[in-house]
Amino acid sequence: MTVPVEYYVLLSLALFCIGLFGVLTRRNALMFLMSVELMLNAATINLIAFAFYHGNLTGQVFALFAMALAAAEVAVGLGIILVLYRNFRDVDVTVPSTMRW
Amino acid sequence: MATAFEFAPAIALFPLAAFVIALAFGKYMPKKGALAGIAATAASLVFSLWAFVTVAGGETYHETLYEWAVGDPTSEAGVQGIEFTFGILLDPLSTLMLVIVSLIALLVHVFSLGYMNAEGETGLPRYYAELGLFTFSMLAFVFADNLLMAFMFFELVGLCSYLLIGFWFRTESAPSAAKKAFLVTRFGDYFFLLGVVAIAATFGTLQFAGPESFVDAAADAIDGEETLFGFGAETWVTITGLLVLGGVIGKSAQFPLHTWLPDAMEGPTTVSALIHAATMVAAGVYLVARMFGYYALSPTALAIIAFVGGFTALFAATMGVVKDDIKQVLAYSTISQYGYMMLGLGVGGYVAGVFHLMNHAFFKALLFLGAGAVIILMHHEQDMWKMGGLKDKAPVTYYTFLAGALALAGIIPFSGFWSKDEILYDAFVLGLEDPVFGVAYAMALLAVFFTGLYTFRMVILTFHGEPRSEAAADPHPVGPSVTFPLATLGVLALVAGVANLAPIAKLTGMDITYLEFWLDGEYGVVDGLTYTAYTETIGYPAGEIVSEQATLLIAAGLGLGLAVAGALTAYVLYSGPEPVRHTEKLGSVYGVLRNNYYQDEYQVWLARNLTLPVARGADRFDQGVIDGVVNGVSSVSLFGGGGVKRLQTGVVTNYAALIMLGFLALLLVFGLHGGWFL
Amino acid sequence: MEPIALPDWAALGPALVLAVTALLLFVVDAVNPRKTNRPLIAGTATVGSLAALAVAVWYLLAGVGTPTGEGGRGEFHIFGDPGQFVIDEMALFFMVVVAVVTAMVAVASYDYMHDHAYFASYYSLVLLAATGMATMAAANSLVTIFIALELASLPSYALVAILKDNRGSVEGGLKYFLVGALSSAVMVYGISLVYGATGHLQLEAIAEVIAAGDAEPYSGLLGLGVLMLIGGFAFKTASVPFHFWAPEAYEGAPAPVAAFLSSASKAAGFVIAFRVFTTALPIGDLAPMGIDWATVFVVLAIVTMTVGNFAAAVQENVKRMLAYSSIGHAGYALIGLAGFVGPGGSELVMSAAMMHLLVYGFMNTGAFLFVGLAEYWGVGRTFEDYNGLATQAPIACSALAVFMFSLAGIPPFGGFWSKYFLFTGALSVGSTAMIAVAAALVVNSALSLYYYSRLVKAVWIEDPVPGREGLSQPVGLYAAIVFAAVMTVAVLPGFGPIADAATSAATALIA
Amino acid sequence: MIIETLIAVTLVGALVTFLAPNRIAGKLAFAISLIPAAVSLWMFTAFDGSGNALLEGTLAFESRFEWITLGEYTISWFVGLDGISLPLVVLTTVLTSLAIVSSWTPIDDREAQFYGLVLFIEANLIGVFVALDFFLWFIFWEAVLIPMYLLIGVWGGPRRKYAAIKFFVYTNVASLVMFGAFIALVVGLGDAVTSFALPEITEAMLDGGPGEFAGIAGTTLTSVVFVAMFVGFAVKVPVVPFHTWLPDAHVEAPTPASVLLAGVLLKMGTYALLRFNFTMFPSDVVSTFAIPIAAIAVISVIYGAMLALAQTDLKRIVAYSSVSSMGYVILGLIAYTQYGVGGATFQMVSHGLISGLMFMAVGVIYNATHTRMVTDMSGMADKMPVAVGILIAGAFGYMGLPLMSGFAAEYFIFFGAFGSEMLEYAPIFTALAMFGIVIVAGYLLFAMQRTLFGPYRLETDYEVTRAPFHDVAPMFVLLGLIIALGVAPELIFDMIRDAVDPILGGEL
Repeated sequence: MTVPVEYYVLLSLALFCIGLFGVLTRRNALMFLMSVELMLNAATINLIAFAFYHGNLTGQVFALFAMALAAAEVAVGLGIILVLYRNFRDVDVTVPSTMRW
Repeated sequence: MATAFEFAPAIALFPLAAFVIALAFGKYMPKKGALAGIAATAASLVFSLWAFVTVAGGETYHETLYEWAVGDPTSEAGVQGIEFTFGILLDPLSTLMLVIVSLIALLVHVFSLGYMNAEGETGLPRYYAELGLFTFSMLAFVFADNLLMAFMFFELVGLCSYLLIGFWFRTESAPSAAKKAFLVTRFGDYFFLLGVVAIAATFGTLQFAGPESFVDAAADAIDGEETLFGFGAETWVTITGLLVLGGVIGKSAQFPLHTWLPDAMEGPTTVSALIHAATMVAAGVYLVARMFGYYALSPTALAIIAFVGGFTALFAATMGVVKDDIKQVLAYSTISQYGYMMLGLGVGGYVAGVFHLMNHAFFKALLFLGAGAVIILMHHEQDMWKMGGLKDKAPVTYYTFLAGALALAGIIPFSGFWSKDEILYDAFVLGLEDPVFGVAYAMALLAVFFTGLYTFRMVILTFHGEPRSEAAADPHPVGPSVTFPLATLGVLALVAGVANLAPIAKLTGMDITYLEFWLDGEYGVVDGLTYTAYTETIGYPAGEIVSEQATLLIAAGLGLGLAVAGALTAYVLYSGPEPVRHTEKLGSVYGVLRNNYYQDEYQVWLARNLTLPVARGADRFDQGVIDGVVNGVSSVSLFGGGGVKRLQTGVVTNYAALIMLGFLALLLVFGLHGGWFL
Repeated sequence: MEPIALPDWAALGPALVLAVTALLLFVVDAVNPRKTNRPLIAGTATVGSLAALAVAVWYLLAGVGTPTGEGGRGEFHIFGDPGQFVIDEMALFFMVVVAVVTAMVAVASYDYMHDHAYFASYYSLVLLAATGMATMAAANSLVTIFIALELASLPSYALVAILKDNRGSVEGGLKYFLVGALSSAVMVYGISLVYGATGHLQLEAIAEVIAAGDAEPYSGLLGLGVLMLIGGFAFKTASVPFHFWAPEAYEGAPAPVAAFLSSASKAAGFVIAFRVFTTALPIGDLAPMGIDWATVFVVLAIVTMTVGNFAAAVQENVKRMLAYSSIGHAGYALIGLAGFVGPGGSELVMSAAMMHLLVYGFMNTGAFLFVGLAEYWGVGRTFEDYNGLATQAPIACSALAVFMFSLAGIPPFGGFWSKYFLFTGALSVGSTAMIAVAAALVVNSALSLYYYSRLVKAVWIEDPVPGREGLSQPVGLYAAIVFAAVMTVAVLPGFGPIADAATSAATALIA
Repeated sequence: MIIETLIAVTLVGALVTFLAPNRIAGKLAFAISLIPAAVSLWMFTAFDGSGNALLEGTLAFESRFEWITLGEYTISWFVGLDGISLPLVVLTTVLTSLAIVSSWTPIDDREAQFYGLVLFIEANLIGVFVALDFFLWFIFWEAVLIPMYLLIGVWGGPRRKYAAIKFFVYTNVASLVMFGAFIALVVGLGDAVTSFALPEITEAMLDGGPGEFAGIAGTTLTSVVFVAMFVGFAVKVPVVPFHTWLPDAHVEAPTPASVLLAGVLLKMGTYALLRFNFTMFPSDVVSTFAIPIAAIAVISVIYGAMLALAQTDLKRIVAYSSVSSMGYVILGLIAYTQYGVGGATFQMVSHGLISGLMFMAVGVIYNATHTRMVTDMSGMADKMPVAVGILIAGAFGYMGLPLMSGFAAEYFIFFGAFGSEMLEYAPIFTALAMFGIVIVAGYLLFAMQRTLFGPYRLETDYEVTRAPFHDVAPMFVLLGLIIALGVAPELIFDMIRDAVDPILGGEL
């Protein structure tokens, strides 16, 4: 049985929106990061589904790359969150707002 | 053999050289530059006389010497190809005037030795330099062969009078008077320049004489019934003529631009002599005579000239009656006398006008230098009520002054009588035909009485009676440099009338109207610039009573009688050791006269209470509105910037939200527009 | 003389040189981790970036990218033909920009980062980011583009936050990172949608599918994808609405890093935008489908320059002012893409944008480096703190005046050409929309004059702050600043080659 | 290559002076500035051009080579002189030399930078007048802003910062507007032009004009561009209502900057108007706007003079009178006659000399008294007779005294305007504008009376002494030039006319 590609797209779109919702509402830096990862994964779902749909592997390869890059991004992100905590004693992303306007 | 005409430019250039020398080296020279000036004006006089004699020998000179600005006729149609040049026109009128001007200038220079040098003035090099420049400008103005050159030197004359009137710049009043002189005449010159521009733009030439002259061009235009600048040719000639007349009215101190002249007495008296007799003020009337052919084309313009002249003559004479300062009296007399000249020219009496111009130059220079001598005598006191009894202590001064006064008042046989009589006669015969001129004549005639009155009031208060101050009792002596010019001019004031004894000629039939012959081209002549030619152009009718001789006698009798009446009135009122002022008899009229009919007041009001507030208002408008808009734009921009930067709240969650909002906005706009959601 | 025949992959030389240098720096640091040989490290980085520059220039001169028909060597494709990477004139042009900026930053950082504990790491990160940017210039597929972009971004996040004890640095890094992560998520999603609509990630292949009309049924999908791609580029170039990170990241970051990001990173963002939109998404095919991305760029250009300049005009902090001005300049450069709104002249306006990015590489880097110098001196951060610096440091302040006037587009400095060419190009397109852009340029340019000259006023006109100590002259910073200034001036007379290169790059790309 | 040498020498001189020790900078700058002055005077004598530079005239000292290729267009280094530009170049070089001397006294801080900037501005001013390629010209045009901004900003008076930024931004906005309009025009001309060389663009303009641009018809485009460029230049000139930057700039600027600002910078605007609006556009386009432009001219003259009348700061008076004088130039240009346009060009030179002289004289008095307020001073003639004498001469020059250049210029303009065929109601406009000569006399005489004459009563805690020789010497030179041009306007009017004639011919 083949699931039509539209469903995958809807799924990914939903995932993307969930991630986005998290980005907009979560104040914890880690949660923010995880929400972004959700959005990335939404894209990955798309890529794989479309690769399947188009019958070429480019999308799947790119999905692998995307995952790897997401991991790297998390690594850098965690580092930054670490120094954030060191400086602000908090991981709330709304706290560092000394620079504005 | 060199002719006089080849040296014509030198007539003007000598004083210019004197100007440069006095300015640069005057400090180091004996007499502080006076000698340079005297030498230069003497040389000018010699060359002027030479030119005069040459003209008398039947030659004239009209040559373009220098191209000031040349239009390119090949590329420009019509008048834009005009050339503006400097040239010299030596005809009977200009050579006569050259002689007068250089003579008076020479005498003023000589007199200055006694008046300025002897008094230990500072700034003498400046004084002599400015005198030199003044003489230069006037001489160049006189022999100018075109209107633009005339205008240019006319303006320079104005500059020099500004400088000389303001010679004592450390006082408050002299600079103010100088400013007023320049400003008021400048106002007139504005019209003059407009007239020059208009004439040049209309006819493509500014020459006074010759076939290329604007006078001929205007005559052709009138004959051809052309339309110029939307007007009929004659109307346009009238308009342009009147524009030029604006300059004349300013310079010759005619109503309503006469207000500067009395104030100009703030300058040294020698300067006043020069200004009144031969340069600044004379320039205006001379200009009318110079381009008389043009005015002759426009009866309207002539009528206006005559009327302004007649009115000014009376108007100024009445004011002269109540003045206490000897120079003030003379100043108003100048205004009045130039009114006569204007009247004379306005009624077509070209010879009469020029004749009076000449005579006036002599006797007014005499009177001013005499007044200068009096001021020396009086240790620089100018109030006539503090004088008196100088007759015996300074006989030369007294008799020469008296000669001048008699000439001014127009008492036979002094020169003033002959010329004034001729003017009045010309006005009279015309007035019989035309009521406008009749009114002008009536005013001028009435002025004769006042002239006699103020002249002899001045003489009596100054020289007769008892000394009314210590200075008058013990006058400062005067030297030969003072008396020599006085004597020279005194003789001239007496005999200059011989030049044109028109009444006698008419009564006896003798050919002794030399000046008329002179100006009518009996000797040297430039085509079209003759009395006869002018008279033909004007074509005024001449009325008469019974016969020409009778008319002549009536006119002369009226004039002389009124002058004598005026003189006698003065004698009655003011003679005696302790004269009284008689001011209360005039009642409120005294106030009006004393305040010069409030002419100054309204002009000052125009400047101070009208122009200045308008200027301040404009300034406020400029600062507030125009600049306000400029500054407002910058303030609004910065305010906008202040708003924009508030978007940057510093909270990263807000950023995410704003990014998404912006993205959604783009998506909605372009998605809907591009139909992606269908 | 025929140069030695190189393998095809060598066409990516500049990027490879940068990558090798980055690795070399790791090695140098690893040899003796206890002791940091600062001159060696900084020297290696500088030499490496200069070598990359030399290679790029050499390739350009040797005719790489110039069509073979015109005596050049043509474009080089790597990993297929058309490949995942393409080395054409535009790629080399932007590699030059990246390499030059990297070199200046490397020199300047020697002084600025002098006391920093992770000196070698810093340089490695800079060169890694530079590698990413250089790769971006050559990337010819959405995959490589995304990878290169992340390769440039990830070190950048770290670089911004590298002053670990500095709250500003960390805060800037955090914001940069979070917005960046969000943006890359959006971009990847966009890529996935484009892939879904066309079935390809390689740019030429995408273009073929679109040209064949096979993407017609998915126009909504494609449109959303394109818009999301725009989002990704907008982040990299600091364009509205993805610009929010920029003021804080630039303000908080060490000044050389800010210089690096605002010049090189921005240029790299533009190069992928140029390539993607001209190669993969030709406006001629997309506009009929309702995907009128040129108009999007018209709007973005106007809004970006306006937001950047208006906000910059009211800043008190110099670095922040420069940050906003950087946003404003992104708006200017966006005109290069807005020019595709037609009817003609898009080559001209795009080449003008490229020129602007090159000149901007000098003048903006120089300006940020001057801020770095001021931070090195410790004179403070606001305009008032800069008052009267010219009396103590005339040379550096002269250079600053050059940068400011050049940024404002006043001759005789290089910024003049590019800004007015952008203006010229915008008008030469000949559409009403571009007249609006030009009008916005006028307004913004005037405003920018105000705040740029304000900085000149502070250093040159105002009286010096009393009690300021004598100012040292750090060699590295000075060298970089003076070099930037000299280049800013020198490109005015020598603009011919730059204009030629940019023009032919743009022409080749659009053709 | 002589023009290149001229500019290069000045630029290098600027750099050298900038780096020289402060102590010798003034003398050094003067020595350097003599080179361009001498070269330009030599060019004046060796001038062999004819016709108008934009209208197929023969250029003197022409030099042209390609510089940058921008799409279909080439940008060249293209310089040359014709009868309009040469007098302005000479004016620039001479005035700069004199301005440098006149700054020896007042400038006592950061001299090297000051004189370096002055020389830098000179190089760019020369460039503005010699450039015949639009971009090249525009570079010089804009580059003038920087040194002037700094001259006002660093060495100016109390409100110098406000004045400097206002000058900078205001005139730059105008340039941007003008630039945009011009580019639109060039684009509209389409294939007819392939370079930014002004002669080529002019030819294309007169040979059919632009086609459609961005949906705007060619004729409309021409009109819009004409107006936009006029406005752009009007700010620089400046004419009312775009003049408000000028008084501020003048009042705050140090004397030499004022000299250059009034003497040369304002002429850039009128020069550009002449070159662009009145040469490049066919006469029927110009005539469409004749009445509004003439009205602006008259308003500038009268309104500017009225503003001057309300001022009490000597510099402000001269500044506003510059607005007034520039109104005459506009009037002369719109007259579109030989004397009108030629007179306008003559007025550029003449006003450059006279306003330069006036600012120097005011500066000398300010150096001695440290005040410029009319209300504060009295009887200055007593203390500084020579300087005051020259000030008086300059003031009369300003009033248009015959035998000084101002009269020649104004007379040419009035004559040219009165008989203008292009301008309806020309006599009325002329008469209105001419009234300016009365008002100018009014405010200058008032100011002179108050400040120079009367008893001396300025209270200072030091002795006010005569100005040193090097303060008055430049003024003498200027006065000499003013009188020379007044007595013999043909010195330059000849070549001006030669260059102006082709404009009025209309056809090539």
